[in-house]
Amino acid sequence: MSEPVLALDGVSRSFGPIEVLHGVSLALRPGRVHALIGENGAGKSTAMKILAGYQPPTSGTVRLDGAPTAFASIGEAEARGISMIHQEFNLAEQLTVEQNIFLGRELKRGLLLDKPAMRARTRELLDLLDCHVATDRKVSGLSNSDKQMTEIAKALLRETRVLIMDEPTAVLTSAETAVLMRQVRALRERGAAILFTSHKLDEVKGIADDLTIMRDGAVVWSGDASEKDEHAMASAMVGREMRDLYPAKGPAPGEVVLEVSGLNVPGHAEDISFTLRRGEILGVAGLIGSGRTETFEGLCGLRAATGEVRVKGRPVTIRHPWEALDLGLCYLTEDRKTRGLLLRKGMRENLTLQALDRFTHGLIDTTAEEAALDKAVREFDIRGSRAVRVGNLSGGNQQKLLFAKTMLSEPEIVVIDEPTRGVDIGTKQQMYGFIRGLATEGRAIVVISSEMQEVIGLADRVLVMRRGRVAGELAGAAASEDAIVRLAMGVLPAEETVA
Amino acid sequence: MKSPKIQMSVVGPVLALVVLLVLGASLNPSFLAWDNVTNVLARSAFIGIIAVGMTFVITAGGLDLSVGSMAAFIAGLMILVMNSALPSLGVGIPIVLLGMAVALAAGLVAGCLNGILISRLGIEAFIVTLGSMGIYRSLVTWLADGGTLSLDFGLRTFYQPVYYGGLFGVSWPIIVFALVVIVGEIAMRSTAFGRHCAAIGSNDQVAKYSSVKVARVRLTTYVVLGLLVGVATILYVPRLGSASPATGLLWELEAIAAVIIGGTMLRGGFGRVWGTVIGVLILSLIGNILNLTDLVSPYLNGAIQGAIIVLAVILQRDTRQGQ
Amino acid sequence: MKSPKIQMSVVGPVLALVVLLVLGASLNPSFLAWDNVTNVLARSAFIGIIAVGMTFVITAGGLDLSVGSMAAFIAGLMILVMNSALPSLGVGIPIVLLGMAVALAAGLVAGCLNGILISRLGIEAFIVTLGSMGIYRSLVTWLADGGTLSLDFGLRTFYQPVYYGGLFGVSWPIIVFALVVIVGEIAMRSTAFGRHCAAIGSNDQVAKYSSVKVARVRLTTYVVLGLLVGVATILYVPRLGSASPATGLLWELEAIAAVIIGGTMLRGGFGRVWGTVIGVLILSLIGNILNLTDLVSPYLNGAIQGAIIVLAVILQRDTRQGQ
Amino acid sequence: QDGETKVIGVSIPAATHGWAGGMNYFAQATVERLEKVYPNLDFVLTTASDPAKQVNDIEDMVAARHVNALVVLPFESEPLTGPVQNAKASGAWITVVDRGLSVEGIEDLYVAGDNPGFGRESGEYVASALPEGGKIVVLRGIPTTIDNERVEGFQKAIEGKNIEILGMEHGNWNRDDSFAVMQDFLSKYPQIDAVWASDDDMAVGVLAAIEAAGRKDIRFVLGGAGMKEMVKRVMDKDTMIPADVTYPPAMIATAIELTAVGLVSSAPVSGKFIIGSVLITPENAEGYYFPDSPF
Ligand SMILES: Nc1ncnc2c1ncn2[C@@H]1O[C@H](COP(=O)(O)OP(=O)(O)OP(=O)(O)O)[C@@H](O)[C@H]1O
Ligand SMILES: Nc1ncnc2c1ncn2[C@@H]1O[C@H](COP(=O)(O)OP(=O)(O)OP(=O)(O)O)[C@@H](O)[C@H]1O
Ligand SMILES: O[C@@H]1[C@@H](O)[C@H](O)OC[C@H]1O
Ligand SMILES: [Mg+2]
Ligand SMILES: [Mg+2]
Repeated sequence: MSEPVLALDGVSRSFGPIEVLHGVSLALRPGRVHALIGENGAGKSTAMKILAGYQPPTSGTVRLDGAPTAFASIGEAEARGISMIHQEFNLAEQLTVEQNIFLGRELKRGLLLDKPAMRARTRELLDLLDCHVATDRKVSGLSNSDKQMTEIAKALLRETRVLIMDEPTAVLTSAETAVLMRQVRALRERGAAILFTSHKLDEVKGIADDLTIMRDGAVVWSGDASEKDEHAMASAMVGREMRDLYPAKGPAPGEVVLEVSGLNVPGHAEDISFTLRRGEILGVAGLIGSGRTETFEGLCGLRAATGEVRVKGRPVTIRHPWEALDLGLCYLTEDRKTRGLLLRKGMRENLTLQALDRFTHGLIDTTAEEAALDKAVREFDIRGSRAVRVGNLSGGNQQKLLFAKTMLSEPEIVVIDEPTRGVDIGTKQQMYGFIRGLATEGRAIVVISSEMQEVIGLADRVLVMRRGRVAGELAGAAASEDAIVRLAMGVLPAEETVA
Repeated sequence: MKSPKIQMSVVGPVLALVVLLVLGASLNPSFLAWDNVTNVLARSAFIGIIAVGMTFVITAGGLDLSVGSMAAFIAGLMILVMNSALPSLGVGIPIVLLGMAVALAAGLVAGCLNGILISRLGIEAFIVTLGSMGIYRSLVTWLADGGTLSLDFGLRTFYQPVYYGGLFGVSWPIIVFALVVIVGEIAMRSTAFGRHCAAIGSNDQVAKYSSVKVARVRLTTYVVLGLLVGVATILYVPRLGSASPATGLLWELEAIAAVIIGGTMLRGGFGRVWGTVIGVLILSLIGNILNLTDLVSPYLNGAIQGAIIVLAVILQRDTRQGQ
Repeated sequence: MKSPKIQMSVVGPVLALVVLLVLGASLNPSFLAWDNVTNVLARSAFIGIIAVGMTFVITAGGLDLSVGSMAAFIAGLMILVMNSALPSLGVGIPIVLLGMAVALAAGLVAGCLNGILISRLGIEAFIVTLGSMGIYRSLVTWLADGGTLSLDFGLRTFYQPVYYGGLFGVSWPIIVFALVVIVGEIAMRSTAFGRHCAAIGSNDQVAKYSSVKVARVRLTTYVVLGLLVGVATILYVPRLGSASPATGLLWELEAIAAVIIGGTMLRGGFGRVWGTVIGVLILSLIGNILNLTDLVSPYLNGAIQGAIIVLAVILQRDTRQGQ
Repeated sequence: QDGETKVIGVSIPAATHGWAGGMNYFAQATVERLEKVYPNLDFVLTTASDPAKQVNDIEDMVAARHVNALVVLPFESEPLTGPVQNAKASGAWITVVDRGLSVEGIEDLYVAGDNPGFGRESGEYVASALPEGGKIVVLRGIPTTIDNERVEGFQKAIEGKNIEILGMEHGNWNRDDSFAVMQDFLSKYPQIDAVWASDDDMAVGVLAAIEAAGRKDIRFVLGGAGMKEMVKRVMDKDTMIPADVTYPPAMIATAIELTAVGLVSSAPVSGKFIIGSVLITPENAEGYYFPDSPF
């Protein structure tokens, strides 16, 4: 086998008194894709950041081409051909796509920028990724997947010998994932070493040559990827046998609690109508950009919308999120970093933000808050020190905290947008069980998800959206992957399924 | 590694205050005398009360440059109203209460105006309050016809105990300041309002998605600040019984500086009221110490003041970067 | 839905400017006369040159409150140096060049000091520059012994053409201002420096991770601003021939207001130099128009100025919210 | 020529403290009155908060208002000299008030206050009121040439009179600032015989601080400028305010009026009018008490 280009050799890393990596060794070889998997908080992102020179190890050695190396700056690692795509977006929101891609390595002609050249190169890179976003769009207005493609393009721009990708596919559709994988293969052909992590084990199976599995900050298995199938990967990661990811479907749903008809969200969705019953889980599927998020944000008073909404038969007007909450209606955002959590605050403040009145009797009862946090940590297996700011929790643990936060306000009707983004498979199972439990308790639930399996496995009924409209509704066994895709893409099957 | 850093942000301002106290005491024995201590505390009260309100505004990601001229305007208005009610009400408690009501009402309205432009129309706080700063300063000049508005002499004598009098030898401004601080500290730490301010200042999108009434909370911070400017004015007017275009000049900068010296973050998201109190005291003490000693040319007072402000913040630097 | 919003942010300030121009022309026929136009442009040049530098500082997420007193201090220093070099150098071009060199060097050093404290030690820009504002104001008071520092009369006569003279009837301040604006606009739009400023103001972590030299860029913005304060002072001294504690008073607020009226975002991440120019012109025109009419009591000028500033920003409101 | 309207520009500092407020009041009142008296006179009144703004004002008056005469109370002498010279070159009549220009011979008419004289009067009074000598504290105004001239005049006048100046701080012609300064002086010095507040606004702050501290050692406070409340107290033989020194803000009215007269008639009004500073005592106070003035 070829010599490693970049390797960790017995690397440990501590944050304050807490050690999160314990003697991790990992070797990346040219022309191979190395997958790193593990539970949320296992230390994958930390290991990757150390490899890419974003953080120094507390002890142990980073070797580049066999020689111990300490990168003085990210620029130095980059100059030596190492690029990283972060789990959390690493883009300047106010700059355009092109400006972000070339940030820090602008092309110049003399003193001035060579804008045409940069524009052309940006276009080239995006085309390579099948991404059609305009190069002069501000990043703040992009969809999550376009942001991810921008990130990827930014990494591809650098002539890389080593490409490190932290959950690049979490926000991508399967089609986009396929495009990315094509690029990864091309890079592998050219002899680059690639490190990659994902909680979607089928992707890992599909592309990895080498595999490392981490648990609790240590490597538990490392070897040739062909030696483990998906099931074995899951078991090794979680440390227990994994089966029955999705809970059994519930009993027949009760009476209608939410009726929406003719909902318009200007610019995003038109004429949306559906009903939701007590004890029911309604899945909402569709391609990215089909307006699912905006529809339900409109419904919950988070953006301007018109239309008729009845809650438990009573017509209501919802213009603000708190009006929705007063009606027992709550929306969990897909965007945990900029809309979900206060990254500079601790877990407790985040957990109770939405349900603060439950903890307030004149003054805030911090003891009760702590108790609620204990419960949430237990229930959702949130790992990480309580002393750290939420921004320093691992991505998956942030997602779990966001989930716990929304549930704390005990909504009767809850819209969950991409609930398991970046969550490890073990925790996913727990979350699905919890969601089903809520339904059984008599709550009504909407699950928006881009993971087809999730929608099918969890929902009693599936609403499919296409270009801002309801394309159709599928119930029970009719909700097959094939049927959903047809509706989402606008390819109608022989017999019409009209809502 | 973590805990000593966290300490510094807490210890920093306190340390700066202690250094100043030691310095003051060693330079002049009268520094720690009861009279001097009460003088300084009472003088700090106006800026202090305003700075407590400013702490909430800044914590919620806002700013208010208009407080100084707002105070001048409210003082002018109060004096005008009291003087013109004098013939009908005569000297007595009712007219003082009227004056106080006018001050509070005017503060409320002024705070509302700033707050509505900022929170409902979404205009940059810096611009709104820079504008209203000019407007109030102009209005008081106009009310005073360029000169000084003075409270009727008899009325002033009657009203004066509100600044100079007190309970158990502690004067009213100090008592009111202490109350405002206590209520403010509790509100910041232990009420939903305080939490919501920090959440909005930290990330207003997240606050919105968490069903926090963002616009209303933001508006409330400005209204509370306006009211506190009213309270400060109620205590200010009996001191000299007058208002002029020079009243409250630069109070806004002093209040903001106090808030930041105290450890509140200018970009919002984190605030502490007790820190603000320390900031206010540091600022007043610098002036007091300079007056009590003849170390330097009085021309250089401003330079020393400036240097100490920067030093006081350097003392808590580590945290800043850590946060 | 998208494009009209984007337009408003561009059209807004221009519209406000046009309204003011029409108003001025209709109120007084001399308003558009060459003399008045050059007067207004020339006197806008000081704040304008400084505001261009401020645009970069603010775009990169910073702030500088010290520019007004820095200008006063540099002016004082320049006068002192020139007066004391007079016996040896005599009146002539060398002494003027010496003065200019002193101004630029002092601006550079002052900008460096602010910049190092902010970018290397990580102290809040508001506090650092509030501190240095006090320091420079004090220093000039001290240099001038409380009074005025005046350039030797003969020297001043020789130096005066730098303000009053020019090329083809266009005076030097206007020419220099125009050059600074053009270079600034190009630097903001078409150099890596401009992009890096916006990136840092937008998210300094991201910039750091993209191997942008964050601290250096930030420092550079303050140094550039300091240099531009030096340039402004070089043009200012021949106009008034003196420096005093009242020199440059409130320039900082005016410069910041101009930047924001022009559409640059106070919290950083986006800046435009041409907008700043419009902001500067709007502010100068308000004063000019008020002088050309007898519409209001001079006491109320400040109120009108305040109201127009807010209105000018309301005009571009839509965008703000959209952004 | 006769029927033609003539324009008089009046440029003064803004009303940032009591004395300046009074001056603003007199300027406005005079302008209003004269506009009625002389229908063919037009007035432009501007107020400036700093010297640069005042230069702008004067430029605008020349370029766009084409003033025939300019009455200016310079914010500071030096910076205003050039611009006023330019106004003169445009053919306008120039009247300078209070603070002179730094070049001789620009103005056609000079209505001047006497700052060294103000300081001297004050110093002589303090010396005479403390014949055995004594300890005093001094509050200064905003750091300016005026303030320097006054303080120098004062110091010269008390030379050799066994009067010790314990401390001098800037009260900036501001009531609040001088209140704080005086409180601190009182903490610092257990024995003070008298205070030279040098301005009536500052005297108000000083008196409040003394009263609040209940100190009996201070025998009197000497202000300055002739604020009506202070003149009244002199008149009423208040022992704390036994005297005052004039520096009438109404000098601006005199200047405007003389300029107007000069412009509409052929009366010779050029030259120099010094409005000397006079000591107000209970004996002559009546003559300086104008209850209707705002100052
Ligand atoms: N800057 C930091 N300060 C304190 N703790 C940190 C910091 N960064 C990471 N951690 C902690 O290190 C642990 C490992 O986090 P890491 O992000 O590497 O996990 P991960 O394997 O990438 O998980 P996920 O699958 O959820 O992304 C977590 O407990 C996290 O809270
Ligand atoms: N103008 C915008 N500004 C900011 N974010 C936007 C804008 N337009 C779309 N987005 C975000 O882009 C994402 C995709 O938008 P959209 O709602 O159209 O897709 P979707 O059907 O919800 O699919 P998905 O949720 O899978 O991305 C959402 O996160 C949405 O909030
Ligand atoms: O403004 C000054 C005033 O306050 C002082 O009392 O007298 C002289 C004036 O110029
Ligand atoms: Mg991770
Ligand atoms: Mg979505």
